Amino acid sequence: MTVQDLWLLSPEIAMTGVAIAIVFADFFIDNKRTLSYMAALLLIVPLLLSLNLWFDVIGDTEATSGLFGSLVADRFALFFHFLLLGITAAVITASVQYVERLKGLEGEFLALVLFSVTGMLLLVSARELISIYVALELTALPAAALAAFRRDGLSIEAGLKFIILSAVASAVLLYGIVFIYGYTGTTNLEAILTRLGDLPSDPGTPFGSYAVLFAVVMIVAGFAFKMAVVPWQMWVPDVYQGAPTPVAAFLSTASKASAFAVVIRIMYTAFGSDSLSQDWSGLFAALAVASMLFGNLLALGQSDIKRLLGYSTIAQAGYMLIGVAAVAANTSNGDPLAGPQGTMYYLAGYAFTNLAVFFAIIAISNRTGSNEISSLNGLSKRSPLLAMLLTVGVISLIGIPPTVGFMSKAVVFSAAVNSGLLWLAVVGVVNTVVAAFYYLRIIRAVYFEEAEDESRITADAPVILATSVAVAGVALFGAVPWLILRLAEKSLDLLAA
Amino acid sequence: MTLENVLLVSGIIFAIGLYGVLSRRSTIALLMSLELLFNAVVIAAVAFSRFTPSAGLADAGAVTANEVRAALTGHVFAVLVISVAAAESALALALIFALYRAKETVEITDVSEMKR
Amino acid sequence: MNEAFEVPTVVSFAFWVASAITIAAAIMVVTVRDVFKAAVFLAGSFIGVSAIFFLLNAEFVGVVQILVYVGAVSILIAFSVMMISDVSHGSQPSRARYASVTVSALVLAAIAVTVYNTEWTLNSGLTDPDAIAGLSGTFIEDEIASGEGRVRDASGIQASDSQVVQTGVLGDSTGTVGALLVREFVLPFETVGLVIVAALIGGLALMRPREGEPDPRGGG
Amino acid sequence: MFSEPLAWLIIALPVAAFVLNGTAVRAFLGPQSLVAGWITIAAVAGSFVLSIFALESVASDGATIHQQHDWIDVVGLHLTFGILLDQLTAIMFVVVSGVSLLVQIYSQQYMHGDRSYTRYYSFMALFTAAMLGLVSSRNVIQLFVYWELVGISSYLLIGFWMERPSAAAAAKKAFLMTRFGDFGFLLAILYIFSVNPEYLDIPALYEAVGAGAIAASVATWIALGLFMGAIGKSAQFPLHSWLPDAMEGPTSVSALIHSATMVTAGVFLVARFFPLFEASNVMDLVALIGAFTAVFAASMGLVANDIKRVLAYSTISQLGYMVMALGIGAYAPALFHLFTHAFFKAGLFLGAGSVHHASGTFNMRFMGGLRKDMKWTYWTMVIGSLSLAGLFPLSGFWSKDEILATAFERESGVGWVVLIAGLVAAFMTAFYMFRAIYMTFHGEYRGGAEVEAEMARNANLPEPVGLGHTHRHESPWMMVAPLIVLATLAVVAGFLVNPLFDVGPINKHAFATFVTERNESVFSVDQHGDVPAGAEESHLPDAVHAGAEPEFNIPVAAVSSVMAAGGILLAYAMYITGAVSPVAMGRRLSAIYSVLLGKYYFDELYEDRIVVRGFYNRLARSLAWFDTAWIDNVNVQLAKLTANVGRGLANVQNGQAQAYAAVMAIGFVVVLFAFLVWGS
Repeated sequence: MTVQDLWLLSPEIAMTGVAIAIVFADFFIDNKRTLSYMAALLLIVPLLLSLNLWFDVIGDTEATSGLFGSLVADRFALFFHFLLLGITAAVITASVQYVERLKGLEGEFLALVLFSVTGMLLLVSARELISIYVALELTALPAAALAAFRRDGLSIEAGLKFIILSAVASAVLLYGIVFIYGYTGTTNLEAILTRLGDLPSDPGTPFGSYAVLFAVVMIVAGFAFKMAVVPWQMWVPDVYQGAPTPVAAFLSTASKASAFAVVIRIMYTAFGSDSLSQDWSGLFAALAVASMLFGNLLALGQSDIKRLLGYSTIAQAGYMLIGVAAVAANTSNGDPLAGPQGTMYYLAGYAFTNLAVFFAIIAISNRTGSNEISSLNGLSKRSPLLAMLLTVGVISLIGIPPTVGFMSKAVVFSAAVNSGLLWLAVVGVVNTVVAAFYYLRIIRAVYFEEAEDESRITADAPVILATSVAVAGVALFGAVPWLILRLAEKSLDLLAA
Repeated sequence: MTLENVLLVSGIIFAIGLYGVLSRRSTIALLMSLELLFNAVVIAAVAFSRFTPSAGLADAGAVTANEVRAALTGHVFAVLVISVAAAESALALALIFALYRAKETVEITDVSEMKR
Repeated sequence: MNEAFEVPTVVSFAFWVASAITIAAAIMVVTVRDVFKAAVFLAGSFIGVSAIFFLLNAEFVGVVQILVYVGAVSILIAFSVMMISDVSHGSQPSRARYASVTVSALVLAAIAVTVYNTEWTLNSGLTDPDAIAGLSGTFIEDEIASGEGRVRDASGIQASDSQVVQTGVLGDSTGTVGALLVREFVLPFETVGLVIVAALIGGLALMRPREGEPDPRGGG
Repeated sequence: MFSEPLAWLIIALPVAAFVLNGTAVRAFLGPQSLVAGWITIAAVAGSFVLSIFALESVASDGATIHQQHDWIDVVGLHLTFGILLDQLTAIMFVVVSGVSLLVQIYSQQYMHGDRSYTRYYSFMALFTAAMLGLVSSRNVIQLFVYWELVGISSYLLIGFWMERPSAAAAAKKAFLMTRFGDFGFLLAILYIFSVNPEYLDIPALYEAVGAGAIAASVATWIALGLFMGAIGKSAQFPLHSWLPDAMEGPTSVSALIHSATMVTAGVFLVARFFPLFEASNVMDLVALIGAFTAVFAASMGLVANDIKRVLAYSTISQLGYMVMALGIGAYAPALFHLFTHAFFKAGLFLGAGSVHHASGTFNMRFMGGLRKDMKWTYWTMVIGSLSLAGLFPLSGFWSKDEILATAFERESGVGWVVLIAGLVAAFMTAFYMFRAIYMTFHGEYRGGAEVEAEMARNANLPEPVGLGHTHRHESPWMMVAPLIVLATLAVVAGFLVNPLFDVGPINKHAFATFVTERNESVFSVDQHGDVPAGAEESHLPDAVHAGAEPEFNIPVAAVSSVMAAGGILLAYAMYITGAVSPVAMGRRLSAIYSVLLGKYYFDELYEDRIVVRGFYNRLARSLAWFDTAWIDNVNVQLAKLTANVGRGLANVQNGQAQAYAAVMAIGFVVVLFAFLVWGS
């Protein structure tokens, strides 16, 4: 390990430091609100270190890798560093009130969130399959504990379901990794690409060989669990419903983003050759269709808003997968990275959107104590501000312009059209029409239903702040999409090189 | 003992573990089945280490230290997987205890309040 | 297959015995009604697996397997079974057996199809006696153990390193694995430490009683 | 030349009013601040003045296409936006901002005292801004953005009185049904994108169509998708049923929706892509859908008792007129009808609101005799109705006649269908409008909201929501003044099209000459916005050129006038004198008479006597039944089907973790074997 390695690893190291610092600060700080603010503010350190690396990387023609190739601090990783740290800061800010009510477990809650984020940072930076697996576990185990954190029946059920199913997914993923290792003799993503090029490939078999086919499907299945993609999405609605709302918000944005990041990295690095990408493009297209249909159809009948958002996140994962499926191999004139670029923009936009919705719900359920859609009835009178913020978020989820939800769909669909997947874009459009039905129920409850309890809802200032920031992002990045798209474009130019 | 046979043994243990995960009612027994899944993975990793070192080994007459390292990656993999699985089972046990305290049951079938 | 690389008959026989024991124990783990007995069979199965590791020249992994699984995990599970009193005698029989068998059989079929249809790059073409010794025997001679660190490039494979030399320091595969753990795989190795810490914090937080539980259905 | 910042300002002013009202006014001055109204009025007035300048500039200098700006410019995706200010845009600018301005002034009084006054005005400003943006968009995606904004703001306005469940249901229905149409629009955009992303720029698309670069089959598919969007927004069959329900919003909102914004967006869309439609094979379909809608909706207007519903069916029917006109290539007449219709329909709606203000109800069964108390409202509504019925020399006559004359000249099958549909619809329109006038303003006063509420109580029905105060008097001048302006416009606007002779500065066919100029100027502009030296030849078919405008066709005009007059007379005979043909109406005569004397008899009249026997009602009722039982039902059933499929799927989600694990494992195996079976 050299100084250079430490430097490349500095955001993750700092993140670990923050987590441990919070564990210890918990002993000394009695005002737990301060502790939350401290955790949110300390995120500046890894953020600054990531920024520093970003400016270091700009101008380099080759990815900056370290630790014997197991780590890479390229712009792709750093893009997700920014996103993940931003999400974390927002989630911690929004859950200040929730943390205060934990009574004795405040430090643990924050530390677990921070450990999970450390895992995500490692996940998006790792370029070696064993590291990726371990980092994945570092994100999953704290998440399972967090899901059970309310410690009532529903919450424990959520945690238990999450950890059991996550373990199954891990085992599947591991089997895939082992087969790749066995077939190519390495776990380094770039080396896998080289090896696969050297090894003989059977044109009649998908992916050129049974072992690679098996491994790719298993690896995709393992990550699809985290991405909430059909048919590995089963845990999502239950865990979202049972877990504390801040945790559900965290899972639906950060966990999903990091899983997409690592899938894009693995697919474009290890299996990025033209012949292979043809094959997995079809796989992702099929999974995208299944996810959109399943998520949208099941969301229609939900009455619990968190459960509804759980199904919604499955459908949204389907839209994002359209971008992953839109690989250049299918086209003659398309840009090789338009698809992942669209997915990155979508992920960022979705993070803003979904956080806005979840935060608004946190603010409301802090007061009403219910997660039924009917608890939103008459919200426009009880709190016009929250009603407005929630509405903007939902409008973005539906995909109505000029929000980021519309623009990101437009970008992803256009990438699909460019890579010859017009049919996939059409399926996506059909689904946006179906989705309007159930999202509209939220707006309807907010504006058009009578409230049983007419008393005003006054939300805690931090929640309002976090929600407003998220809503501002929804509006800003919808109106000025190139801000993120340019960033994503820059991030990607090293990935496919 | 050929590579295929060892992998088959690994596959059989994987399938047995999966059967346990799908059918056992007791969460503790379910946890044991999960450990079988991980063990199957570890067997496969070690088997690959033993039988299929890197592709480079096959065509080059001489073997280099790096290639030996590549071959032993499977062992490293095995050790790390075992450690992570142990941590995972510890947390899962904690959850099972919490479940027992909250609901006086450890049957996975009783943990199905949330559905549809 | 290279003569020198062939697995001795004794080892092969031992492998089949160990596999049979492991599989039998594993089947007992997932079928026996008494969870405590299942825990005992699990330990047996772990021991069988570690035997397989030894037979595959993976001494280090075998030792870790015994330490972690047999020594820690099985005991932990056994204790849990004893602490949750009604588990050992009141365990319900397995359910949906036929469906589960079908699904498991399908997965096994998928694995088998893959395994037998893949042309694995076996080291049958290997001629270098040192390499064969390093991979199949107990000892390898390697510069890694001498502590001369070499920097590898991003791909990590085609590095500028020399051949295995006879004059190196003597070491078995354990040494090499150890060196790998703190060099090439230091990142996952350290991360595992974090995983354990996180699991510990999570487990403690879930187990610890807390004063005045928050409103159990408090939205939040 | 009208500069680009000014064009943006037209849109930006109402947006600023929206933001200002939504934030500062609401926060500091409260939800009932009168300031909100003045802010919106001032902003829309500013837009209107600028729109006049824009029109003047286009009239003198021709169309301007402003520079396109990069919106998204990354690898793989290049989107632009910009202002396309041609004759079509200029006219729409003036109509939208002008009608909106009058509606805003009217609302100052009409919405007075509403507890969400500020919210009303901020949404109205947004609605206006979205429509103004829509008509000036240069890029298809940009157009779609505004298109959806129009949809969402209309959703919020239709459901404005949220305490009524029916308002919420109506808003949802409007949103979802138009969204169904948007689905076609989106598909069309995707298809354009897949053909060539450059064509998303509308001038580039015109150029490509002109150069024949787009094959007829491609144009057909794109046009079909666009037309589907238009069907949804403009409430054409079979996506029309949201519009009558949309009456649940405040009447002033209805006035805006039905005249200048929202529903005209669909007609505008077809007009905007008219060259593409011309190049496609869907024109006949457009004509037939329009013709069918015109008759179908008019027939349902015959039996409606709610004055706003009568007007709503009338709107659908008139939109059908415009669509069928576009379908037979009558570009200028269709636009002219849109133009005139905006004035008299807005006037009629505002008049209905004024009546409501006095009587507290929209149900014509409880009105009557209001003529004496509300002279201004009465006369303006009569003028609007005459214009809508298409009587000489009001503006409705000229625009309707242009369409019918064009259809006559076509001498094709579709032309005849359109002509007959147009005549039938004209007859029905005249009848139901004057039925409405007579029921509302003539005869005895039948009690208004109080009686309605009492009857509802007696019948154990929920009480209708009224304004509460029902003193019969003329509305305040702020409400009457817009009525007068609109009535005046309904009279004089017709002279712009005047096919007979030059009137002062206004030439014969002035309107048609103006709108068809667009072709030369727009087509001759390359994609970068620079106007090249030599103007290209127009690519629109000859029929839409000014020179080929249909000459005034006296037989057609005479027949249509007779139809209209016949409708009025029939209504007069039925509702005033009761002296309809004794042979045909026989026993019903005395029935009507007694019914009109005993005002509470109306229920029976409708449910029993006339409905059972009346020949026109039988048709109308069955069509109305078809509408609710089939068209609406199909939508409901579709929604149910989706929900049921979802519920079926949900059985997998049974809460059992092990079932979930099984699904995961099976999913993996299925994917793997799917690969093995279907190969790569």
